[in-house]
Amino acid sequence: MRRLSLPCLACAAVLLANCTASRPPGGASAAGGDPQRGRMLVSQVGCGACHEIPGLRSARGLVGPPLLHMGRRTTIAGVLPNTPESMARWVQHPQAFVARNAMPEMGLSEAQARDVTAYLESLE
Amino acid sequence: MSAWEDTRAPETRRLGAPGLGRELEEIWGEKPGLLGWISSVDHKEIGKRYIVTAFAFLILGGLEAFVMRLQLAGPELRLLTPEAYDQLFTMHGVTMIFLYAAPILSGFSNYLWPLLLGSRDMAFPRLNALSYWIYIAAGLFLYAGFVVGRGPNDGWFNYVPYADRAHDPGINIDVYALGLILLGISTTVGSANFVVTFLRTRCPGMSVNRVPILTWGTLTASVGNLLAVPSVSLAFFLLWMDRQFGTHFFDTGQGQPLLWQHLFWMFGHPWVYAIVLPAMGMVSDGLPTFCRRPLVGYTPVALATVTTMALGFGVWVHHMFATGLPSLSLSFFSAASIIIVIPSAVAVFAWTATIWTGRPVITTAFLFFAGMIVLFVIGGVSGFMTASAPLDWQLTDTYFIVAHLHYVLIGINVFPVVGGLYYWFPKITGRMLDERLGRWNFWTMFLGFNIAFLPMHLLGVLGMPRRIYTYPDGMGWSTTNLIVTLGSALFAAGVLLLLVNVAVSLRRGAKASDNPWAAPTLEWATTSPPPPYNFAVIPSVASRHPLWEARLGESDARSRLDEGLLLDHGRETIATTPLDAEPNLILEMPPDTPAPFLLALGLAIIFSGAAGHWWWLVGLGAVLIIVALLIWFWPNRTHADEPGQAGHV
Amino acid sequence: MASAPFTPASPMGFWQTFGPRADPVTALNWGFSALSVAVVVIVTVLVVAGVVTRAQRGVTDMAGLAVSRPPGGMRWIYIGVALTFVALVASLIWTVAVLAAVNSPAGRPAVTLEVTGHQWWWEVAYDGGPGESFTTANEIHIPAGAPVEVKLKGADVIHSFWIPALTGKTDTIPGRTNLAWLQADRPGVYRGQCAEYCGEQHAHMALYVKADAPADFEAWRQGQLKPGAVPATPDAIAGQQVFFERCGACHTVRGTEAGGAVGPDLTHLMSRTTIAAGTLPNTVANLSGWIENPQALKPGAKMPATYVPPAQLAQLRAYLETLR
Amino acid sequence: MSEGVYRGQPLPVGARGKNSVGWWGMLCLIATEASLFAYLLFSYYYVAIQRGPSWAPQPHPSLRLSGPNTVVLLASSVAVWWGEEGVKKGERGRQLVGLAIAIGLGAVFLVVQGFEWRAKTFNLASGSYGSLFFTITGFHMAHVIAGLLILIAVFVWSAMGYFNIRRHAPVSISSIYWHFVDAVWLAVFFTFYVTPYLFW
Repeated sequence: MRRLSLPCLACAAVLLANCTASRPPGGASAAGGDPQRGRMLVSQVGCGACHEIPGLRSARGLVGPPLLHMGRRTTIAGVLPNTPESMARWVQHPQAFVARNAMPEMGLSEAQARDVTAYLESLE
Repeated sequence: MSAWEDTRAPETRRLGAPGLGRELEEIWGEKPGLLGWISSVDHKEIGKRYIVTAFAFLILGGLEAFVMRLQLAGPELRLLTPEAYDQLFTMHGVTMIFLYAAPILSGFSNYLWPLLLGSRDMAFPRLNALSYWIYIAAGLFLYAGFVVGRGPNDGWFNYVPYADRAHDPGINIDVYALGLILLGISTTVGSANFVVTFLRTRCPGMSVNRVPILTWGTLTASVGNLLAVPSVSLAFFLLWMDRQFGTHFFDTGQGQPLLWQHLFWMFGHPWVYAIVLPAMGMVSDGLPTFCRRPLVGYTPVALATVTTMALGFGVWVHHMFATGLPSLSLSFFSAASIIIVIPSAVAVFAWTATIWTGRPVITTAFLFFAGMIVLFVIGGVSGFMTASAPLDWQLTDTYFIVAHLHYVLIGINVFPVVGGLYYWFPKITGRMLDERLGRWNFWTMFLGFNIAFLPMHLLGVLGMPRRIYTYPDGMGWSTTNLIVTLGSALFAAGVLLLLVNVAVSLRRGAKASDNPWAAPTLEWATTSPPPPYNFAVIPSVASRHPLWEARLGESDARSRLDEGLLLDHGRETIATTPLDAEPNLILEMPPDTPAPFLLALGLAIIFSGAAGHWWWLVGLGAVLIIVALLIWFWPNRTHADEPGQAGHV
Repeated sequence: MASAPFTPASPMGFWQTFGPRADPVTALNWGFSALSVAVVVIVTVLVVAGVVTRAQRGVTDMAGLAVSRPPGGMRWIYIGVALTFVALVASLIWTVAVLAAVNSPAGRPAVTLEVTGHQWWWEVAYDGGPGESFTTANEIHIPAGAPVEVKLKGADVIHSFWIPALTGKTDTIPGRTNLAWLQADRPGVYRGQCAEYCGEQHAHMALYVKADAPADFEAWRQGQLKPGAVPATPDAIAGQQVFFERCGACHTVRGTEAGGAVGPDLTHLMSRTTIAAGTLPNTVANLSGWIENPQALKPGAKMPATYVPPAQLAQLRAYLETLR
Repeated sequence: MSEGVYRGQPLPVGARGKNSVGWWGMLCLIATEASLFAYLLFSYYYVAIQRGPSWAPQPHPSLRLSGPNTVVLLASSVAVWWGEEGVKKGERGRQLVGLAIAIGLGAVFLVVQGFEWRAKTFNLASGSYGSLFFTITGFHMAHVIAGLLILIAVFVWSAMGYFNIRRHAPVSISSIYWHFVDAVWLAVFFTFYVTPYLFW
């Protein structure tokens, strides 16, 4: 029964909730952005509406792929190699690479895109 | 047994006479085996079952609460789905209010009343058993839905139109409606029993101004229940009709959604007093024992008990201040709700004066009773704040209310009950609870409770609504919620200590004497635990504290505990006049019988059939009920020998 | 926007309020709180001091303990109840005075609006007579410094309208109309939330009152009166067709064939700062995720997952972004 | 006050009229049932006031059947009382006749109520008036049926000679219940059949 497992789930969830805050390390990354600022941008822009993003409690979207292990993936959207440069370009102009795909143009600036990339690359 | 007689002058006997009690043991003892167990009508047996069952529900409700606290420990947690959360908070409320708070007091009162009143049993022992069996049937019925994920999910006050079939089509609400009607039968039957017991089966000399305050509390609660429970049973019946047969009582358009709220709170508010007044009575009786003096202000406290309930019937609208009522009505119900503080103040100052003018002995029971006074005042002042209509517009439906109602229900129910357990455990089991563990028990519960619930007032003022399964960050609620969750864990640990203490002491606790606290009232005049017949001879009393008369040097009051009526021609006790308690009848008490169990089983089957629309099951239950009633009312042969009596009615 | 608008330090708190409907109640709150804290402190001190000073220590067996009946206890009850009574009567008088003070606004309401609680969002209708009426959702604009009358209705179940900084709760009950009023003394954004349990997403049923300077309010009102924008780009034109097919049965865009009355009016969607009754900021990303699968973000919400194919989603977005 | 001391006088054994605990138990039952009907009638008046005069069906409910039927039910109460006085005087025949008349009149009441129900143009689910009318009168009829079953049981026990001049607690207990059921009808009758003429 689902309900019987609730207390166990509960304990697990609390443990998880407490360790998430320490996830993204500070400091600059290969992309030259700040992962902390990137994390804030990701939550402000609303990436979580479509993606499940580890470390962001409100990111529970089921539209796009989950961004689990984004730092270790080899391609972006199946078309770009997962390098900081291409990631920064992708989050700025996804429609330029794959026309009419579901991901909207975010209107991010160059610097913001680097921050977001830094955060995503930190998701080991 | 001797042949039936019309009148008799009962024998008077002195305690210590050889062979006294052996025959009574024979007459009153429980038969062995499962059949004997389900047939027992002994109030002590039923009282213990009530207490154990209610505690089991307390722990279930506590686990539900703890899971909710984990979900709310931080913003946007995803431990529970919204639907799971809704069922949890509803079942938590239903469990604590209906399956714990009232039954635990019924349990203590059932166990204690005949002992306090110097009687051998309640006035209607079989109704007593019936009330317990229906209670547990209703509890299982309500939980049956929850276990399969179809528990009630509209909060314990179940507002329509959300509870309509149109908005909540599952069986969830039907289970709740039928379960509460079933439980209402149990409450009604039990209440009638308390009222008649109070009026008729006190021992000679125990006039109404000499009964312990606990009996005033339970009597008041019972009268309140008799007058209030029909309202909620009716409301749920009408709702069930709306859902099943398309009637128009509460639906939008034809019906009146607000009618539900009126009916619910006309019941709900008196009910709140019904689940605290007996517990306040426990404090009024227990505290003086440890303060080594009689309660200050017996008469004002007894009157305050009754007054609280009487006023309690006139304040239901304060639960509905935000429904858009006219100003005049708001003023009136605010005034009534504010004035109801007065009788509570009487009790608080009576207890405080008892401490100050007494010489308290600090035991665990005393700590729980004294701690209760503080919690009572906190719950009281927050209630006073919500009594003011304009202020209630801000406070209602926030965590301020959650804090308030927990200070009332845990502070004024759970704390006295745990104190009562420490106080009466030796009488019930013959063993003492461990005092050292008891101190730990009190302080973890007291601190845990306050850490968990005091900050909720702040959450309320910061605007956190109740009954939300999650909340966004940035509202200023996150840290406080984490503290609340940690406090609730400490409180849970305190309750766990209590369970450990009970488990250990049951086996290895120090043996208790008949009167380990040197207490004043009649339950301490018999052995620990008491024999099945309670008293070998019926005592007669001449004061409020029959066991303290010598210590207080009261020469004019002479209760007689060592000599009294024998009454051994079958199960008998004495019935007395309602006010002065003069003996006027030898009351014949019924034998053990499985009829109450069968009747409750029949009712449970009928209600299950109604919930699932299995009408054949309803028929089966009805047959069972007829069989049970036949057993119940079958004319008594010994009486039939002599024309003129058709058994017990 | 030059600078961020004023918001209360605690978005939902009511220890500090910003309008004449709430301020007398806030004073009452502080007064009653002070009295309550005082009572709790006094009784706690009395109980603790009584226990500490009067306790018999070192008792191991109570059997031999003496019992006595010292006089003087009743005085506690007389004095205690008398003081309580005085405090209660004073509180009652204050309560009635506050009730009278907040019963109705000082002047005629500058705006009358009708707020309807839905599972789980707020419909807001401005009734200014023919040609002057429009409907929006979840965000109420009012002119600062003027009283506003609010007619409250319930569409399905009972909800409760509550803007802590401006007014206490009034229930929205199906089948009846309740009246409330509010007034914000200064421009700003004041958060509110449904306060009566109303089902699965009771937790996500926020609303915002935006008090504008009178000129700003009038500009906003004029904007809202206009019908939905006519799309100009090819993507937006295609998106409008998608909207008609996929969204129009439930949502309205005034001036178009989309006239559904189940969900919020989207004529000026992009003028609102949040979507889904305060659940998410109104960003293009959130809008995309929401349209595709609201159930992941607000489980139980009445809007189904649409699963619009990616290409159409991009067009739909292009159209929605024109609804300013 | 005698201070409750027992002085050795003989005491009656077992149930005895209004002294029996059963009598007091019945008073409790009546108190709670009376509350039930009070809440039912409250519901009626609440809806009536909220909905206004146009709510109840026109024309006002007819007194043609219900008026005489009220008299029938009251007469049955008198018969029960007359029979109870019989058993108190030790006249078993008079008691049986009284009970038989009461049972007969109660049955007549039920049948007439059946006709009254059938004549209605609305039903349980057609509107809130119909829901209230059929539920409240239905609750009352259920109580009449329960009362009749109790009276029949007492009749049988009386015929079998279980009661005598000193021992007849069940007779008194069932009588008071029957009087209660009749009194409730007066309140129901006043609510449905009289108030519309008075106030609307």
